[in-house]
Amino acid sequence: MLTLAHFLTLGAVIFSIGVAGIFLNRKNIIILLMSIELLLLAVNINFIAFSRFLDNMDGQVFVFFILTVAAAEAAIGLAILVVLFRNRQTINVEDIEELKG
Amino acid sequence: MDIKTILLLIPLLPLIGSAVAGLLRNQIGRAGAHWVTILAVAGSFALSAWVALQVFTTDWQVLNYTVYRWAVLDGITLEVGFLVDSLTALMMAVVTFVSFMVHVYTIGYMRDDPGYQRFFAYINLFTFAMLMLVMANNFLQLFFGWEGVGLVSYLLIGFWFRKESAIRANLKAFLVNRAGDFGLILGVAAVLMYAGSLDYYEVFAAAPGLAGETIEIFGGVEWSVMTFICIGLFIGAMAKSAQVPLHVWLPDSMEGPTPISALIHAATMVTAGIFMVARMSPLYELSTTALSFILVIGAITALFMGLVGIVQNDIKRVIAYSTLSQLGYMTVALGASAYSVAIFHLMTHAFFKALLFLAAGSVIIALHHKQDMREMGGLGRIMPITAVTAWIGSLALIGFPFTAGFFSKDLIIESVKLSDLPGAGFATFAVYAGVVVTALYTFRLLYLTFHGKPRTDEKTLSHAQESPWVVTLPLILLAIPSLVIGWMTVEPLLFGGALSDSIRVAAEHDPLVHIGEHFHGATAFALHGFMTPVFWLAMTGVAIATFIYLFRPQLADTIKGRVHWAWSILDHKYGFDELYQKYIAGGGLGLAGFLANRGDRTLIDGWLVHGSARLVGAVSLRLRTVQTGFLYHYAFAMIIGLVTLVFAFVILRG
Amino acid sequence: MPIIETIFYLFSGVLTLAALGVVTSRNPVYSVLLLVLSFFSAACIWLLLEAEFLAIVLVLVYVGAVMVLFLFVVMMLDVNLEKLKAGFASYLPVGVLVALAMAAQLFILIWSRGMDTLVLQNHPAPDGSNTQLLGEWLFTEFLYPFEIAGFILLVAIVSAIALTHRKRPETRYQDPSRQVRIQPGERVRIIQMDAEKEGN
Amino acid sequence: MSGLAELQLALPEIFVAAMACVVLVADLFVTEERRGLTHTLALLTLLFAGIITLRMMMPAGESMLAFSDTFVRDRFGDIIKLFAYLVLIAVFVYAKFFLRAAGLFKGEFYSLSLFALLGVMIMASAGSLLTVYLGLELLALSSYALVALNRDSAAGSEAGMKFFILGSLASGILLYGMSLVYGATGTLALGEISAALAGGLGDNPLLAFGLAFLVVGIGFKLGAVPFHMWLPDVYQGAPAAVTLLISSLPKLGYLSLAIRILADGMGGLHADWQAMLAVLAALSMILGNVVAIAQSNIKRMLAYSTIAHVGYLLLGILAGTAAGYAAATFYTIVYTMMSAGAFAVLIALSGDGIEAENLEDFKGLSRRNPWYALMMLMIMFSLAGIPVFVGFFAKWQVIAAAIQAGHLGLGVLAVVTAVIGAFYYLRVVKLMYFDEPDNPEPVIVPTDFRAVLSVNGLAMLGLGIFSGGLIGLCVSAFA
Amino acid sequence: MSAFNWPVLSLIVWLPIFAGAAILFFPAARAGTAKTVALLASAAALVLTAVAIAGFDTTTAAMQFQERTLWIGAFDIYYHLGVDGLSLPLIALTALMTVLVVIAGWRISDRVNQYMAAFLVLSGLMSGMFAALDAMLFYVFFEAMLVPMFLIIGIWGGPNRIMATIKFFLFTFFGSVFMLVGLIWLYLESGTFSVLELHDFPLSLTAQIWLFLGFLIAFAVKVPMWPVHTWLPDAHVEAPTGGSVVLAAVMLKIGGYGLVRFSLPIAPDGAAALDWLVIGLSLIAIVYIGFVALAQQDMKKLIAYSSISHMGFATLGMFLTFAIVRNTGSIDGAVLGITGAMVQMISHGFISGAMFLAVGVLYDRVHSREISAYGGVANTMPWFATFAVLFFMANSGLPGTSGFVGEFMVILAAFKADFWFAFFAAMTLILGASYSLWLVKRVFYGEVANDNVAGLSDLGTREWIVLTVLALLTLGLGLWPFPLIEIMEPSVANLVDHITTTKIN
Repeated sequence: MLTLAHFLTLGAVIFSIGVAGIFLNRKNIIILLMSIELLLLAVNINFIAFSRFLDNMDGQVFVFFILTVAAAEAAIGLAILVVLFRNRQTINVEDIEELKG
Repeated sequence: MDIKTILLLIPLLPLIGSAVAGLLRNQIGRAGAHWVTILAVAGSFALSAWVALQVFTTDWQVLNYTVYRWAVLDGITLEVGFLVDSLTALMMAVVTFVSFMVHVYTIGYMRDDPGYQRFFAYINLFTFAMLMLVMANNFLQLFFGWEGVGLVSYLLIGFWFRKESAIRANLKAFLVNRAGDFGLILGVAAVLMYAGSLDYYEVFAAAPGLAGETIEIFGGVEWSVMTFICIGLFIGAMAKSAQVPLHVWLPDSMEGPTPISALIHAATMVTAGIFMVARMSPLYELSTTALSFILVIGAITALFMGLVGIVQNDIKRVIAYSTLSQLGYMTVALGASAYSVAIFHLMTHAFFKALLFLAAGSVIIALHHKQDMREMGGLGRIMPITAVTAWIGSLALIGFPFTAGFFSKDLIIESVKLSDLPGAGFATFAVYAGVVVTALYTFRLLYLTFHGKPRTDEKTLSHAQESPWVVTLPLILLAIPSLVIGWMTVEPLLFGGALSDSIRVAAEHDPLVHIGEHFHGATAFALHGFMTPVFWLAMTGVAIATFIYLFRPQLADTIKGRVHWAWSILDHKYGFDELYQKYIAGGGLGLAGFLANRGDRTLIDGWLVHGSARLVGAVSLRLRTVQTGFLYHYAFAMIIGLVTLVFAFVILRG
Repeated sequence: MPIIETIFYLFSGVLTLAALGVVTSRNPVYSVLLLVLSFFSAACIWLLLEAEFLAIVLVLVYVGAVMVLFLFVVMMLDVNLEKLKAGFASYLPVGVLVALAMAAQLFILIWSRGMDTLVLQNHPAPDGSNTQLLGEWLFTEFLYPFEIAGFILLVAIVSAIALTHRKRPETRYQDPSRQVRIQPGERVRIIQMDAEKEGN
Repeated sequence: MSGLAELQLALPEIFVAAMACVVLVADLFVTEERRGLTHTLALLTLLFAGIITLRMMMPAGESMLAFSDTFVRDRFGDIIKLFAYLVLIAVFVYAKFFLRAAGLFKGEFYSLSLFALLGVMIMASAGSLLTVYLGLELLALSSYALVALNRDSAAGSEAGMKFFILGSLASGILLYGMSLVYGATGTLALGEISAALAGGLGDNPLLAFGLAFLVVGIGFKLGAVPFHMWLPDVYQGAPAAVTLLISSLPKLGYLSLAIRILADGMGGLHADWQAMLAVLAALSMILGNVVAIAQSNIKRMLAYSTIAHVGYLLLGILAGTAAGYAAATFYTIVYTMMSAGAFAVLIALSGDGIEAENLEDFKGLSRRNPWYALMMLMIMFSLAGIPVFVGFFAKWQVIAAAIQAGHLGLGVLAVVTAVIGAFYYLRVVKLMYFDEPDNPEPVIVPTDFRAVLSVNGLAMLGLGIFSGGLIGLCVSAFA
Repeated sequence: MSAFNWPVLSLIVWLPIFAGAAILFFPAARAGTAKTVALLASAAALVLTAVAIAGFDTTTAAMQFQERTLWIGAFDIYYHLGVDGLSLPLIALTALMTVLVVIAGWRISDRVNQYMAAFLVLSGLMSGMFAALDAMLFYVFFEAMLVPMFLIIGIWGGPNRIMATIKFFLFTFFGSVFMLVGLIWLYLESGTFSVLELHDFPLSLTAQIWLFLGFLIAFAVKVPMWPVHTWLPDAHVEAPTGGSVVLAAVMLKIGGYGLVRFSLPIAPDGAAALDWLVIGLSLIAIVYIGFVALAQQDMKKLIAYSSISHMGFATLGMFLTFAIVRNTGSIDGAVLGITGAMVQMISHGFISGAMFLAVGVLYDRVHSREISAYGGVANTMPWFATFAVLFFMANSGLPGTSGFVGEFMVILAAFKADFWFAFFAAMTLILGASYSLWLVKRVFYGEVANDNVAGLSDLGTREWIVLTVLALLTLGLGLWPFPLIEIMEPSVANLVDHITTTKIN
């Protein structure tokens, strides 16, 4: 039988994968953007699971907003990515280290 | 004019004079300067003389009063005040008289010196400071005068400040005196702590009660408070009155102009220590330890400094060492509780030693500031007055009967014989031996300077002549008292109890009581003087001197060759100077350098202060490399932070 | 209810693997597609949790719009795939460890604190559909946030345009402000040119 | 409460939002050279927003909920808003000069800034986790875009990218935390959350976890160590005008974020987050001050100084007392002014296009323009926390708060690091006053710029000498 | 209980500050006016202090001319001014030195307005610091004065000025922050910043010890005491003459004043428990620093070290009380010690100020502070030499000069506490004389050393005025300290009573 824990675990796993994706990937920034999508997905799973088990709609509403924001985020992120690529001709994470110290 | 105004004028006149001569030196010119100052000091001499007359001839009530309050706090009143009793009156008279003489003499001696006005300003200032010292009725003012005369002595020794030797000498003099003041001020502090006041009379009143008190300095060792106070004060006196081992400054002080040597370094300032101890007799009487300490120190000075005098060639240095030796005699007298005798000798010595110095000065003028006796000789014919007065001074110095020196010195020896303090034996031997030595160097000086063949080069000799009246007059005026003052004053002063209102001696060991029993008037005493061993000892000295320096001049060198070791010891003045130069001064500077460079600059500033600054800088450079610029490092740091937070504050707390 | 569990385990398995694939794949295109897959499976799981509307939205809006945008960008930036061979941080082991540590912490939280007692059982169907409920909530309770969300999207638009939109000289475009401020004189320009000569 | 009344409560937000759109649209119809219009319009917006907010300022101690508790009006929010307008006015005036010179004088800057302001305002009066989140994102997204605003600058876009990735990661973490909190309490409204905590939910592990995630999110936004690493790069990479903006305005928003979530929502878990914040504060004060010393780029140096100052203001928050929150508020307000002023002088130095960003550029400023040098001097001493300048009063309040909360050690650490920090502020003064200029030509800026800068600089002194008023205001926010 | 119904203290504090601010706005061309205004303002402040002294009631230890208005309501911090016998003389000293410094700075040519402004502001802040009766107000003045000093050294200083001034700033700032923590803690405990209320606020021994240490760091750096003194020589060497003068004459006194106004009365038992520490450090300062001074080749460094050594007397005198009580069982001598310390501070103000001015006179002509660069100056500058000898003699504690009074009293008191205290303290008689007079010998006496010296011209009018004023004060205070002591005595006695009664609740 399924318990809240199962769903939370799933969320936790996805979240961890997303996080790991961000700090383990050294090459492609697009992958980082996707990892962020994974993070948000994990959060959504949590919210929905809770809202189901608490029988409370707020969680789903929150997810709705998260999706909205995520879309906006993606748009801006990709825009910045494009600008970056235009300036640097690369989206290689390793090449983006001019600012440091 | 009421008495207080007079007493106030006595020190103030010289002060004003010095201010005028010093600050307006360019306005009033040379003549103006010496007129102002001489009138000032003459005035204060006249007044002091009048006061002395009052004190000794009328039934004078001791005058002890406050001039103004210096500070009042913590239940203590620190004030400037005068204590006028016989001792003060005597000192005032002596000081102002000698000072007066020296002022006059200076006109001639410094005739063509650019610092003419400055010089008069200084000696006037000195007179003021010295008077403040002797008239003080409390320790604060004593200390003020004490350092004041020290200051002027410093300025005057370095009067010719272009001369390296002079400015070395004055620095040395001041520092050595400071070493003494170190003891003095501790003594004063002890006085305040135990007597609760700095006023002489209050302290004297409290003193007997303190006899039992002890003070612990090193763990366990208990000192009698009186001994501590007395020795502390005496250390001050040792520096001022140039007692071994703090005597080293006095011979060097001869770098100053001769009038100064006469006034400060023979007649007045150097006797301040003697005066102070005499003034404190009520305290010293309570500590035999201190007295025998004084006795021994004095004896050492009296004998050994005299010996050094024998080998000196600089005419002024010979006199300087004789001064040391004479001061030793006074100190011995103090040690033997014969305070009044010490004062008596102080007075007589003031006259004949000033006389000798001024005579020497007169010679020096004649030879255009040559001071080496080996280049003199035979001057007696050229400058008779100087020669005669010098002879008088010398006789007084060796204590030839009827001269001033005879009475004082003879009585010192008598008192020492009577003393039963530890060290008295040695002291007795020293004072006897001292007599021979004194005679020896004194006549050596006379012969080398005034008799025998002239050893001066022709040119100088041709210009040599008797000094002007401003120089000779003081010589004559000083010669008179050098002859008669002892004979005149010995009886009233010592046995008439003229000083009894200021000097207290515990009856049981007052030598004068015993001496007084055999004393039948000055003349008798003097006549008896021809029979005493002292006289014959002196004569022996004279004889030796005559034989060697008058008849067999070359013999001196052969003797020098024979006992060269002894000679060089004396010539090195027992190595005191080398010792101090090498270890005290050198060591001090070495330590200073070490502390400044190693301690301050390297350790504290270099390592601690700048070191910590450098550390921060290094850490900063190291830390900034953490900011690699790589996104994944940043993210990684965040996640690590998150994990740690969770672990530390959630998991661990359960 | 074994069927539900099977569904759950199936889709969560797919989701997990797909997610892993997203972050590990060498080719961004694959990553995008795998991300799409993971969204699908997530949507299915949401259905299990009776969030039908959100599930649909996830597929329609997200997969339909956002993912396409991703794909578009991936294609547009003709990135040299050779250079982007997915390499991993030199501290891979440590990194993985940290990631696992975080996961572990979460598991501890989830499994040790009695959340495994809340069993998922079907409860009386709520009145009205999930969509309707959500809609009501959005426009009553959450009106204010809803408006804000609108502004967030506006910001996204503005910034996306501000950042990427360039005026290319070769492309023709209208400038309303200049059109408005046009002067008659500027519309026609009469130029003087001498007639051409015959024959040549 | 009737809908209209609710709308009235949100009037400032509504006004700003509407005007933001107006500015956005209006800008389309003005040409490059007439862009001053947009500028003026934006300034007027802020002016009127200020008037509105002042007119309906909440009295101390009162608060009103609206939109079913997603929105809360209270004095704290109003104060934050007021100073947000104030700072933004200054920012606009300063920025205009720079943007013109750098050829970035676009309408987007103004509209995005206004949206950022809106985000700040929303956070300042957020009544639920949801509104907090949305306000945060509104602010964050606008800032991402602004940082990358200069499309031709590699540094700008790199900064934007880093900012974006890390920022999203942070909000992901924040969201995860919110989800856990929601799971534990079953509500999003902050009021209900604290009620639930008071109701003895305190020991629920979900909360503790959620709290940790929330703190990380907040820490990142504020730029507390070890979540600070985006900050120096972004400050350096962004155009000076944008750095000026993101170094001042958002801090007010993030303060509200922290206060709303930690104080209003999770107040019941004070003990837990106090401990966490203590660690962050200590690390921030140390690292910020120490690393700033090694910087030669002034934007980076100021970034690290920001990190240090975040450490100090955390002292105020972690105290968890009204006095502490007031101190933190005071500190933030003052800090935004100081930071704005500092960047303003930096902008003044960077004439036509070439951006001055090295410390060396300050050489001999006192010769080139004594007045600006004096202003910068006051700002620097204020940042260093030297008395009579307002920065000192900010510092001692937060330190007092920390000590009162029993963190004497933190107090001592704070003052010691303050001494270390003083060094690099002094270095700026040294460059301005003790060194000779490399290029002696005078610094010339427009009148409005000069006026605002003068006010800004003198405020360091004035607010210091008469600090009573502002302190009283901040205290009243938590009465 | 103010003797006047007008705010004399506020005027003394703010008049120079506003004048300074005004001067800043003068065009650089109007330097002449700036100087005049500066002179008038500082003179006015001096006159005001004179008025205050005239109206001062010497029979009471209570605070006088008090002014009190709320400043920061939220923490009931007050703008509270007032003076007693301890602070009034120091305020007078400040005002006087400012006038002299303004006169001495007449020849400054670079950024004259800012120079004058800096000094005026500085003097206002220092007076305010001495007059402040609210701890926070005190701290504000205490810190704020670093700013003008920082600029003075940094802008008009010598070649190595930047290191020196930053060192000075950070060093003093570092010290004072611990005091800030202490004050905040006190406030949280007692709920007040009023110094007078804090004096009577009971505290546990541990608390007092920690407080005492906190305050001690702050004031020890300012005094400065060994081993936190190394900023002073650098600062002095690099500072312009005026800066050195203010630094030595007034700023160092702030530390001493802080000790008697804060450390002793607020934490008497702590002080009693730790007096060995302060006394030890003071004795080290007197002896160790005395030796260090002996080794200096730079005149200003030498004077700086001598300042440290002399301030050692001040700190020694302040902390003798407890030892005296322990040793003799009575408080006789405690007043002597503290009064001596205060007098020493005033006198050191005159003397060190004068000595730095003297060095300035030479520096202006030869542009070297190295002792070896001089020799035989007395030949070419007789009058100047006269002054110099006077001041250096005073520095070595010659009776009849102010330098003697304080040292004498402190030594007398020290003897009551412990023979060895007096012993080491008295070593200054020798050390002080050594380094002072050795300098005189090397610089002023001897043959004319080089052409620079040969070309020296004697004092100009302004130099005459400044040095004469100081000479008269030095002698006056030395020959008749009575009036000064009369002002101090009640406050000191009151202080002694206060600190000898325990505060432990």
